[in-house]
Parts: sequence; C-alpha cells; structure tokens
Amino acid sequence: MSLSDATARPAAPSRLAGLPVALAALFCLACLVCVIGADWIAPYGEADLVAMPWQAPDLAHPLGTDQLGRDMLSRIIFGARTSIGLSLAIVTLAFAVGGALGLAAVTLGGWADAVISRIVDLFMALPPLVLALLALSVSGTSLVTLTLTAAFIASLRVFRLTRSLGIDIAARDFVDVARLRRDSTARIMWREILPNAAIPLISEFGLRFVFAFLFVASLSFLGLGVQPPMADWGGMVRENVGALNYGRLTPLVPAGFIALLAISVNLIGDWLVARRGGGR
Amino acid sequence: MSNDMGKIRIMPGAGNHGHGGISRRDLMKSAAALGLVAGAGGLLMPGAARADEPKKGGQLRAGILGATTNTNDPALRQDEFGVMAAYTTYNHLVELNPDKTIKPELAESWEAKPGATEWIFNIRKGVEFHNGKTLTADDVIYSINRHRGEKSQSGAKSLMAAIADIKKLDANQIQVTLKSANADFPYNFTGDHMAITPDGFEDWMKPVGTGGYKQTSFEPGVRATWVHNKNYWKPGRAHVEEVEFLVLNDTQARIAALQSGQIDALGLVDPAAVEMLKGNAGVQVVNSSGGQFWSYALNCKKGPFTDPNLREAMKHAIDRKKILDIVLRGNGKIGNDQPLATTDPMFNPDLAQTPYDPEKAKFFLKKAGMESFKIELNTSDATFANSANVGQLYRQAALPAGITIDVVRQPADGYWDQIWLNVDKPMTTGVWMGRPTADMIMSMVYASAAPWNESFWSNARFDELLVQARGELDAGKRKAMYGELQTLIHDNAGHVVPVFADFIDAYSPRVKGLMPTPSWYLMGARFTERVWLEG
Amino acid sequence: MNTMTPLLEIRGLHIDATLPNGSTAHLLQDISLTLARGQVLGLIGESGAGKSTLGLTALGAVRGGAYVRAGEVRLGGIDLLTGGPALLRDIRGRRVAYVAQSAASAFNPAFRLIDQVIETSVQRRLMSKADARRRAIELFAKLELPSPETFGEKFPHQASGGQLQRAMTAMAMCARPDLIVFDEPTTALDVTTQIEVILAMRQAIREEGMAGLYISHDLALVAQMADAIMVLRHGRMVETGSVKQVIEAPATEYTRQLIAARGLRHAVQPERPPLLEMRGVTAGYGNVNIVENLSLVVPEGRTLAVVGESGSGKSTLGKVICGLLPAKAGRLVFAGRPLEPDMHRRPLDDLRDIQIVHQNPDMALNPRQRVREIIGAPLGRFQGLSGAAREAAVAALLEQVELKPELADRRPGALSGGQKQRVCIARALAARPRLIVCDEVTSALDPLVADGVLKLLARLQAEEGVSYFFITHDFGAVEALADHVAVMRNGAIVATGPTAQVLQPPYHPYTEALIRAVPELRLGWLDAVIAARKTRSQDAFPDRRPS
Amino acid sequence: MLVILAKRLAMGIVLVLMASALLFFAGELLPGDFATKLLGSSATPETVEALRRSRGVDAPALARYLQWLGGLFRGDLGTSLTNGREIAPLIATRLKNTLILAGAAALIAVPLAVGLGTLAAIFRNRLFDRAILVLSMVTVATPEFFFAYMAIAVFAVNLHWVPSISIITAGMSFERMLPLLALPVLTLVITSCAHMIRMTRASIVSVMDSDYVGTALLKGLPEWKVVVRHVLPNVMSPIAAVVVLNLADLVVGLIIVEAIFAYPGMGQLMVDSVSKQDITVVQACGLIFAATYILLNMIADLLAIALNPRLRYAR
Repeated sequence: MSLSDATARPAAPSRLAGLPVALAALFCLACLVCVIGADWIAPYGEADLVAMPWQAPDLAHPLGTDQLGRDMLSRIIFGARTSIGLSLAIVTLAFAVGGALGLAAVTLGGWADAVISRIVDLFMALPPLVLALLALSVSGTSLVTLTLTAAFIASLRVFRLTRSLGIDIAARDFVDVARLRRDSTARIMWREILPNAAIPLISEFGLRFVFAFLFVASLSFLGLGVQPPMADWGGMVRENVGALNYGRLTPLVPAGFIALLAISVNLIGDWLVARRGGGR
Repeated sequence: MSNDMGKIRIMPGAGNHGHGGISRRDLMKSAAALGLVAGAGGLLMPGAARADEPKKGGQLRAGILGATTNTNDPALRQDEFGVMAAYTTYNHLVELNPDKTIKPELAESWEAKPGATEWIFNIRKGVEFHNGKTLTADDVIYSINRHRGEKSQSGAKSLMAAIADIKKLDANQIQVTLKSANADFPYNFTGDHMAITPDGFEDWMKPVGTGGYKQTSFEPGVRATWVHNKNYWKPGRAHVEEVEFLVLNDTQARIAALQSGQIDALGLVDPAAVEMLKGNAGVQVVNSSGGQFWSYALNCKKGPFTDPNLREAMKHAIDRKKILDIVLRGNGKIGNDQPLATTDPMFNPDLAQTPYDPEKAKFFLKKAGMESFKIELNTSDATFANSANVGQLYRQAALPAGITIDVVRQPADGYWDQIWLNVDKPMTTGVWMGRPTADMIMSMVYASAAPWNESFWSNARFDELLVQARGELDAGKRKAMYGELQTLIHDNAGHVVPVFADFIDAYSPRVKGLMPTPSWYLMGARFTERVWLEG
Repeated sequence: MNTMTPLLEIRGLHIDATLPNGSTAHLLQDISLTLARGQVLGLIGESGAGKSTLGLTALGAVRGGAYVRAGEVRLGGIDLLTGGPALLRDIRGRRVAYVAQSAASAFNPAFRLIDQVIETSVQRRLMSKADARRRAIELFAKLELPSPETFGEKFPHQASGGQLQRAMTAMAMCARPDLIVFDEPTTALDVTTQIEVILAMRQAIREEGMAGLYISHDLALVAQMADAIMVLRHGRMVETGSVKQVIEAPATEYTRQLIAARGLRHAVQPERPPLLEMRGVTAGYGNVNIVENLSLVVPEGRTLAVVGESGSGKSTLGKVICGLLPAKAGRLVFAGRPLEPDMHRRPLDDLRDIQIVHQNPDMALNPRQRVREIIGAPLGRFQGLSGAAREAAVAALLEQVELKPELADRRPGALSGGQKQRVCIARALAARPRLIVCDEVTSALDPLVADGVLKLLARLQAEEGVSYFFITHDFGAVEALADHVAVMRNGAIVATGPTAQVLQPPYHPYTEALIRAVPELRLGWLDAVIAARKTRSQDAFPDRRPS
Repeated sequence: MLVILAKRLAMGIVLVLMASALLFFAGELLPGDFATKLLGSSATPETVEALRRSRGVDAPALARYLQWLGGLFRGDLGTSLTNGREIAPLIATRLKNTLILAGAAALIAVPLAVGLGTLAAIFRNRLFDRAILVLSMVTVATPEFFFAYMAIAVFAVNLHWVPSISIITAGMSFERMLPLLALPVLTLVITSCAHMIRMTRASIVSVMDSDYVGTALLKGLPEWKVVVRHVLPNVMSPIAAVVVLNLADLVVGLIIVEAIFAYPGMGQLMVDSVSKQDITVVQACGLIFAATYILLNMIADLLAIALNPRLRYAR
C-alpha cells in the first residue's frame, strides 16, 4: 500500500518524460545497425593500422586513433558488433538453456526438479570468475568457448529466476486446469507459464546483458576474452587505458559507449516493465 | 649461456597488448656483438654517464615481471625475475660486456688447448660467498654439474650437453672437455643459468652466491630485497646499498609505477609508450639495439615453399619499413632475412637488402608457375605482442603481388608445442632473442639437425661450413665463413626476418651509469651491478 | 472544540487517479457526508465503489497515484486537504485511526504487538510508556483477547487472524482518537471468528464512545455496526440514511437489490442415483492428513454442497475428486466404475467428465490468453473441435453463460469479476462434463454478482443435467443451489443430508454455530446475540456433540 | 530452527566436497603440462619425466584426488608443482592479504551503499534517486579495471597522493599499509557499491509498499521515523543477505584489482598458477575461493533465518 497525503492535483507529467526512453531506443537501434552492418558502415577496417597512435580526433578520424594507430570510430563500430553480438549470443543462449531448464524443473517437478536444482546449486557455489578461468583455460579461448562459458554461467542465474517465477505461476489454478486437460509438459511450459513470466524475464534479460558485457570485459583483462585484433568495447578500454597516464582521454570513448549502452538497456527494460503495469 | 629461445607468453594482467605485459621466460641475452665503435651509432646515450663518478648508497627499486612460481634456483629460474635476480645474487665464470666481448668474472682466466675441445679455467682466488665460504673449484663443478646428466631438470641442460667431462685440476683450476670443438665456448658460461653457488647448495628460498648483493627477503610473485655485499670482490661495481624487485605484471601499472616514482627501473617497455615516456621529464628511456628479431618460417620440407621461388616471392612481398614504423614505432632495425644484427661482429655488410617490391614478388611467383597464391600464416600472442597485427600488415603488403595471406591467430597455450615446428604448417611466426655468438643462433635454427629449425631448411654446404667455422680460431677466416653462412641463409633459407626489435628500458632520473646494452633488457640484466643513484 | 461542529464533514469530494497508462479514473465523485461524535457510519458498496478511498480521506490520505480534484474534508472543523503534512501527521493516530482489512500484513512482523499498539501514544508523547501499556492491556481485555496481560508480547505471526484484527482495533483505540476508520475489518475471517471480532469491536466502540466509519460489502454486517449507512456505487453516493431507513425503506433500486440479494431458495428436487461416491477417502500432504476416512455421495444432476470454515478440508476434497491430489486411501466410484485416484492415470474420458471452477478467477484464468483460447482449449482437447466449428462453439458457450460473444477477443484483465467467473464456468462446460467441482466460486464476488452466478449455475444444471460438488462457506449459496449438504470440520463430516433437513432445527451444534454466526439483515440482531451471550455467560457456540 | 541450521550446514559441507572434486578434475584437464612449461626449451622427454616424477604427478588421478582430500582434512594443501613449496602457508599469507583488502573495502562500501540505497528509496523517483540509479548502472556496467586505471592516473601519476602499487608485506604497520590500500579499496568501493545500492533500494522500496508501513504512516509518524522504525528492521534480513553475497563477490572479484595493483592476494596467486599450469596451487586456490563463497552464502542464508522473527519465535 503506497500512501500519499491527500492534496490537490499533482504536477502534470512532463512532456519530455518519454524522451530518455526514446533516445535510449535510438542508441540501441544504432548499435544494432552497427552489429549488422559494421562492414559497410565502418570507414576503415577493424585491424587496419591507418595512422599514428593516439591521434587526437580530426576529420579523418572523428574519434581519434587507438594505441596502434587504428581508427577509433571504426573500432567502436566493429566493437559494437563483437561486444553486443557476443553479449546477445551469451544472454540468448543463457535464457534458452536456463529458461527451458527452469520451466522444465517447475513443470515436471519431483526428482527432475531436484536433480537440476542441485546441479545448479553446485555450480553456483563456485565463484563465476574462477569457473570461467578454469573453463577457458581447459577449453582454450575462442569466441565459441567464450560464449558457451559465459552463457553457462549466466544460465545458472536465469534458471534460478525462471524456476522461482515459474513455481509461483505453476501454483495458479489455470495450470491445474491445463494439466487436467492433459496438455503436454511442453505446451504448459510454453503456453501457460512462460507468457506470465515474460516481463520479469525480459527485464532480467536486460540486466544479464549488461553483466555479460562486463564479464567478457573482465575476461579480456585476464587474456581470456575476445582476442585481438578483433575489437570489443571492454577490450578497447583495456588496450587504450595506458593513454590515461599521459592525460589522453581515448579510453573514455569505449568506456562511454559501454555506459551509454548499459543505461539505455536499463531504461528500456524499466519502461517495458512499467508499461505492463509493473506487475511481476 | 643458456640457449632457450624467447618464448613469449601473455601474462594475466597484460591483456594482449603491448610489450610490457610479456613475460619472457627463458629469455636470452643476445650477444649481438655490437662492435665497440660501430654499434654506438643509433643508440641513445642518456646523460654524460661516463663523466660521472659512481656514487654509493641508496635504494634501487625495479618493476620486474614474475610469478608466484619463481625460484632462485638457477636451473629452474623463470621469467624476467629469475634472470634479473641471477645477476644480482650470483656471479658467473665469464661476464659478457656491453660490446658483446667477454671478460673474466669468477674465472680469472681461461685457455683453449689446440683444437678447441679442451678448455682450462682458472678460478679466482679469495672470493667469498655470502655465507663466508671461500670459492673453490668444487663449487664451480657442482654448479655446472647441476645442469648435466640424466636427472637434470635444468633449462641449460642441452647447452651443457656439449661438455663431455669436467675435471678438477687443483683447488682453483678445472678442465672442461667438449664433445666437439668450439672456439667460442667461454660464452656458454655467461648465461644466467650458469650462476655459481656453493658446493651442495639447495636452499633456494635463501640463496647464497658471490654476487654484489645478498638477498634479504624473497616472496615469490611479490617482491625480493637485497643489501649490498660488503665483501664484494669486484671493484667499481654494485654501488647501491639496497635493491628491491617488485613483481609488476600489468603493462599500465608498471609504467604508472615509474611515473609516480614508486620504482626506478623497468624493462620490456611497450614501443607505443616510448614516445610519451620520452616526453616525460621524470623518465629516462634507453633503447638497446640488439639481436632480438621476429621471423616468419616458410616450410621448406612440405607444401608450396619447397619451391625456392615462392620463398623469394614472400621475401619481396613484405614491407619491413612499415612494420618497423607502425608497430615498433621505429624502435628497431629492418631485417634482411638472416639472424645477425648489423652490430654483430660477424655481420656481413656486403649482403644486399631485400626491398619491398611487389613486382619482383610477382615475377618470382610467375617463375614458380603461378599467377596468384594463397597461404595461411599462423600467428600467436605466444610469439611477440601484436603479432596478429603485424600479420595483417604483411597481408596488406602482399596483396598487390597477388599473394593472399590468411592470418590465423592461434591460441598462446600450445602454440609452441603444436603449431610451431609442425611440419604440416606451411608458415608460422617466431621470435628470437639473439645469442651471444653467431654460431649459437645458426646451430640452433638453421642447421639441418638444429633443434628449432622452424623452416625445415636443409643445406649441405651450410651444415658443413657451420662446423668448420665453429672450430676455426683464426678471426679473419671465421668472419669470411660466417659471411658466407649469412648469404646462404639470406638467399635460400625459408626465413623471412622483418625486423630487429630494440630492447627498451625506462628509468627514473636519479638512476645513473646507464648504457645501451644489446644483450638484453635492463643493461643485459646486469643493471643492479652497474648503475648508481644520485640525489 | 465546539461541540456543535460535526466531527467529520466531507463536502463535494472528487478524487481522481492517474492510471499507469496515463488515463484518468474517477474514484470518487461529489461525495458529501457528515458524521457526529460517537456516531458510526457504515459505508457499503461493491468492489470499486470507492469505499476505501473515502475512508482514507478521513485521514487525509490517498493511495498512490490518486489526488483530490475538488471538495473539502474537515475534521473537527479543520480542513485536512489544505493543512499541509504537519497537520496531517498531527491528526493521524491521535484524532483519526485506521483499522485495515488484513491485520496480518498491517502489523510489522519484526515487532511485538504491544510495541506497535502503543506506538502512536508513545511516539507522539501522548502518554507515558507505562500508561500506554496499561491502556493497551485494558483494551486487550475489553476486546476479549486471551490473557490480556501477556498477549501483547506476541509477535504478529504468533497470533490468529481474529486476534490480530482485535489487536489492530486496540492499536487504533489506544491513543483515544475521535474517529476510527474500519476498512473491511472482518472480510478475511471465517464467520465464527468474525462474530467474535465484531462483538468485541462493537462493545469497545460503545464503551469508548468513539465515532467510526465502518466500511464493508456486507450489508447485514454494517447494519449491526452502524448508526447510519451510506451506499456507494462506482464512486458515487447512491443513498444515505439511518440504518433503519435504509434497510426497511430503501430509496433506490440498487439498495433494494442489495437487500434482496442472498434470498435465492432452491426448490426440492426428486432424488437421483449417485454419480460420484467417495468411500473412506483419506488425503493430505506428506504425513499430514487433511481429510480422513470420509464418505460422500454426489447424485446425478444434483448439487452436493460441502460447507465448512477455512482449514476444514473442503477444498482438499475437491482436489481429490479431480485427481490433483490423489487419495491415500479409500475409493472413488464415478458413474458406477472405479475412478483412478491420480489424474495422470485417469482416461481422458474421466478427465473430461469432471471439471473444476475455482474460487478466484484471477488465478484460474491465464492473464496472457484471450477468452477464445481459454474456452477453445478444452473444446479442442475434449470435443476435437477446431477452426470455425470451435469458434462457433466458443460463441455458443459464451451465450450460454450470458456473455456477449464479442468478449472472446478480450483477455481476462479486461473483464469484470463476474464475467471472469462466467468464463471459467464456460471453460468447464466446454468439456461437456457430468460433474463440476465448484470451489468457493462465489466467495470472491460481490453479492449481486454472486447471485447472478448462482442463478446461472442453477439454470445450467436444469439444462445440462450436470452435477455440482459445491464447496462453500456461505449458507446463502447453499440454500440457493444445494440438494444435499455436508458440513465439514477438521477434515471430517459432522452433518450430512438433504439441505432442508440439515439446515433446519434440530441442528447439529456446529451447524448451528455456523448458521448463527452469519449476520442477519435485521435491526438489533447483534444486540440479541450479545444479550444471549450474557445470559449464558459463556462461549456463545460451544462445540457440544449430542450425547 | 536448529534443524534448519544443521541442514544448511550439512548442505554447505556437501557442496564444498563436490566443488573439491569438480576443481580437482578440472585442474587435471588443464591443457599443457607444468613440466614442459617450466622446462621450456630444455623439455626433452627425460627432463620432463624426471621433473614430473619428482613432484609425484605420475600416480593415477583418482588416487591423487583421495590423497589430496585426505591432506585437506589435515590442513595440508600439498606442494606447488613448479617450485615445490608448501601451499598451505603460501595461501595463508595470501588469503590474509585478500581478506584485509576485502575487509577494508567492505568497511567503507557497506555503510556507504546501504546509506545511499536508503536515501534513494526515501527520495524515490526524485532527482537524487534517479541520479543514484543511473550512476550505479554505469558503475555496474563499466569494467572495474577502468576505474582502477582512472584512479592510478589521477591519484598516483598526476597528483602523487598515493602509490599506484600496493605491495604489502608481512609485519607492515597499519599506517604504512593505509596509503598502499587506498587505490585498490577505492576501486573496489566504487564497483561493489553499485549493486548493493540497487539491492538496498529495491528491498526498502518493496517494504515501503507494505501494509504495515501504510499503518505506520497513518499513525502520524513522520516519514523518516517510519523508515527508521518500521522499514529498516524489516530490510535488515534482505540487506544482510545482499551484503554478505557482495562480500563473497568481493573476495573473488579481487582477481583483477589485485593484478593491477600487484597486490599479493589470492586472486593473483590463482591467476599466476593457472598461467604456469601449477595445478596443485590452482586446485587449492579454487577450493579456498569456493569454500569462502559457499561459507558466505551460507552465512547469508543463516542471517536471513536469524533475522526472521517467524523463525526465531515459534508459534
């Protein structure tokens, strides 16, 4: 019960209330365009050494150049493709696996639930970075193993969330009705439970996306992430961070893009939840 | 001198960027003999070092690459830490000079019997270990034998395999018998593995040597400290009172530590940082141009490069200048597809520089019966930093010649074991730290039976001449022989050498006595013994 | 303070709310009322009528998103709406107090009850802590809470729902406010608990001489508690007057309907053979048995009502019949053949023959599906219908439950409570079942809406010949629909037989307790109960089995 | 309640055991071999074999696991493969250092985060709240090494206020340690606060929407008093859980900060050992991390139980 003092009419909502969300959507859209069309949009190649390092921005290089003299703008565009594409792949995979297992655990219940939950408990008992460090050291670093490892780690949390949301929904009477109709497990998962868990899951998707971003960046730091000369935003911060010591602000560019993306995704997630009445 | 090749591995914290984060395990000082006079040309000579009188005292702090697994055991030492610590705690029989000549250290003098297979070493008298024990021939024999024999776990094992027998002649004299003649044999005792420890010594957490400094604390992977050895026998050396190594592996953190005044010395500086560091009044940068070079190995045994014309094409399709300018920022020299630096006493100045000439490359391609050509280049961060980017530059340069190079970036782990020296790979990337003598590098990389013949090149004339040169005591004849050996490599071997990379070090302004030393980083790893502090 | 000024005066009050989608809802429109000291005004109306909103304005509060568009609210002559936050803080708790519907959630779980009861008095420095405790204990005693001296030491989770509701009343009264707003204080309670609570509250109000706003959807209950009644509907005032005036001479059709509600009576029907027999059924969760060794019969085309308080095991029985909770022991016989206890092992025909309608349509309907899909699913499964045939069948079923076929396009969120329950019924009917388990199907509905649903169920039974296993706690619904009644208590049947027989004297004592506890819509009923208690001077409805 | 406690404890032990098996065999799977790595160029088959035998790596994996497990119970973590040192004392120092750093960071971050989270909740949807939310989102999303390098560039390189390298040694006095800890602690505070702020705010907001807060408001208590008296006691349990879980992440998340500031902690040890293929140390570190993580998770659960009056006072 949220109460407020009974007073006269509250201030009318600002006309600009929707502006941040619109800008966020625009930014995300631009990023997606980069993801798809990096090859056509970027003025220079991803790994092309085109100028001297750490040049200040000018017409030829609007965002300057990086530590090897590559065009920063092009790297940002290609980096969007790698970072966003990778994070999307990770989170999508994590949701597909974690979500499906979570729903299955809820719908099947009993020993299936117990077994899956215990296994997830075990892996969640291990620190994510340690898990990734071991997994990637064992399997070697490639985009595929990176995606699989990060997705596996993220899927653990997705499983937990889906399961807890699902248990709540599965206890509702309409699920009993579907069972009494002998609907298949898959149909119950897909038609009865999933749609009702969709909004919180979408909001979680945004959050996980941001975390996946961060996680990949952390792995880059340990030399286990995206491998150069491929550009990724986290890695670009890392590569150029030395410039800070000389008072150059190049690393702020990718860092700024990361922050912008995080805020945008978050804003859109909040907006989606609010639009659906905020109900979980 | 140990004969490891410079495997470079990416350290955590280093990302994959820049030189600074590289740990050169098993790294050798190149003895790229820079002729005393000739070599000084392009080198930076900071301050008027020679004019200054060395000052005593002070604390010298260095940022060194290392790991928790480091040890003071000369046989198993790893990383920059192991090398630097070896020259701080210990002495060796022979000392390598900055000009790549050698001079006596714990061996007062030596002589080769005719044929250069039997060598007599006279051990210096009156030298005391840190624990008070006096140095004898037994200590020397123990120290050498640790690297020999079946059970040896030493990194210098194969180097010492050249020794057939060691005999103690008296308390201060030993005789070393080689399996085959080697006129440069004393160079083998300059390497850090060959540190001299007391007979039977095993306590590597509290090492005992005869060096200028006594180790006072050792936390592997964290730091180590030394105090000046009051009884040090060597005059005019080991000036500072305390030495501290801080293990710093993160590229940026290392430079920041120097800039913020927490350390005085730093090796393995990223070429990208050089220009900015030079603009920083608080930092001295020292470039040492030596025998460190990169290599592209073209497989001469299997695949397309069995055709020498294609090897020629590849040698003309690389823009060495561009690689030097962009990747090394000019901190090096362009290569000419042979392993000796211009400063090496054996360098053959008559050898013509292969130019970047796509037309010529095309010509050789046509000669091999091809219009265009596609090849896979294996690179890895295990070799040198930015190796994939250098590969890209090679690719860009080769395209106009009709050669398409696909740059494949192999994982660092396993690169040396599985990709490199794999006869099924047509083209791999390598890196060499240089060696004190021409013979060492040639026997290691180019001889048919060489352990690291990365291009699987085999040339009967070369093999024969190499053995002759090794045993030749006449300087003029040797120089001519090595000249021919270089020509053979340059003209025929499957080796593209794009650049020689400088060793780049940075110091705080109070460090004096600096001098470019072409054998390795931080004055050939002997900075603790040679520098002094001011102010 | 001028005794001539009314205690609470509301004039021309309009309250609007901004909905999440940006549109504006009118919660209250042009409400005016006057309340004198010591007087209790009952606010009555169905859900969404604006009763609670009105109640909160007496404390100068609105729920999130709502605001006052026009009007004034005066307490003792002071305008609450313009007085500012300091004034509101001053009057709240001290002059006006609030008793919420769910005391269980309105108490802070982290503190002992006594600390919360005396919080207003102590924090506002109206009394010393010792005085406040004494006052609280006195109120606990007055509200007939067990061991009043120590009752306050309990944490909320250690007290029962009825006790908490009384403790909440004590909390409201502790600082001796002039006015208490009771917001459906007994709605969540069982009837036998409710009567205890309202008895205690009624006496306490009388003795303390406080004025009250008593909000409820139950006209009979309000008639007992209030001096005057205001009927609200859709945020507007329908009529207002003294209790006597409103219930004996209602001025509007709506009030008349409210009074007439719950008056349905089911005609006696000829006996029919059994459709479902339960013999010695035992069921429960884990090691706990909820029902034990229980036998019942549902005749074909007739209704068996199972009555009891929460926790008596009646809903468990419903789940046993559906096979959702397999019986641990005993037999189920359906249409002469044995019925598998576990739904997973029942043939599809059995699943089709037994359908269920739940208490809360919000839980029973998937909010993400349209009515078309909801009703269409069983049509597809059990009738094998698809495409246009299914579409037509959905339309026919909607008409059968008296809904417009256009509603097929809506999602449950766009339906009213009654409409949702009718969709649930239509979904059950779609299977063409022989038995429908109706689990408290009217208890979440407003009285008039509930009446409509009951009428619908009766009509459908007459048309389709379907049997009902009708679970309820409401005797009005029993009388409206049931041929047979079983009264349950603690997992066992205490009385069973034809409706007329069970609900007429001589009662089983527990049946009598239940029936007596239901407020009657006549003046002075509660006073009569109080009087009766005083003469017996003991627990009003002892559980005395006939010996 | 004791039953719940015992159950949770038993589960923790089982988890640690399972984690130990997982870590041991994952370590076995690490590619490459410490001996070839260590010996490098001189890695002839004989030298490798000699080194392996001297470190006892030639026994079958299962036997070594059981032996390892047995050693664990005696507090013996084995010896390092590369330099043959005892692991237990090594880890003891490193763990102590890590705990010092994590503890110092927590000491600042926890009150700060809970305070800011509470303020954000009180000023819900106002400018302060929005600013805090956006800032925390940015810090959550920005890689922590960015903050670390920013801190170095500003406070060490440009201002020369504090050192950029944080090598602490045994027996160092507190005053000497303080400036060394400044930058890593600052970095950790920035990165760990964000999540705690958001969780604190969310917990408080959900409690502020509860009926009993409405009741308290209708008692005429001022808003701050409602927050202090009614909200905070009830968010203690979720916040305690958040704090403890963040501590777990903090201890483990030190890996990167330790690498940058050359801080001699567990994380650095583990990363070092992975790169040197020093499997026994990797396994021991992994186990310590997992055990810490499991222990702290358990404490979070137990705190939630302990702070819940329903479980403290039975009906």
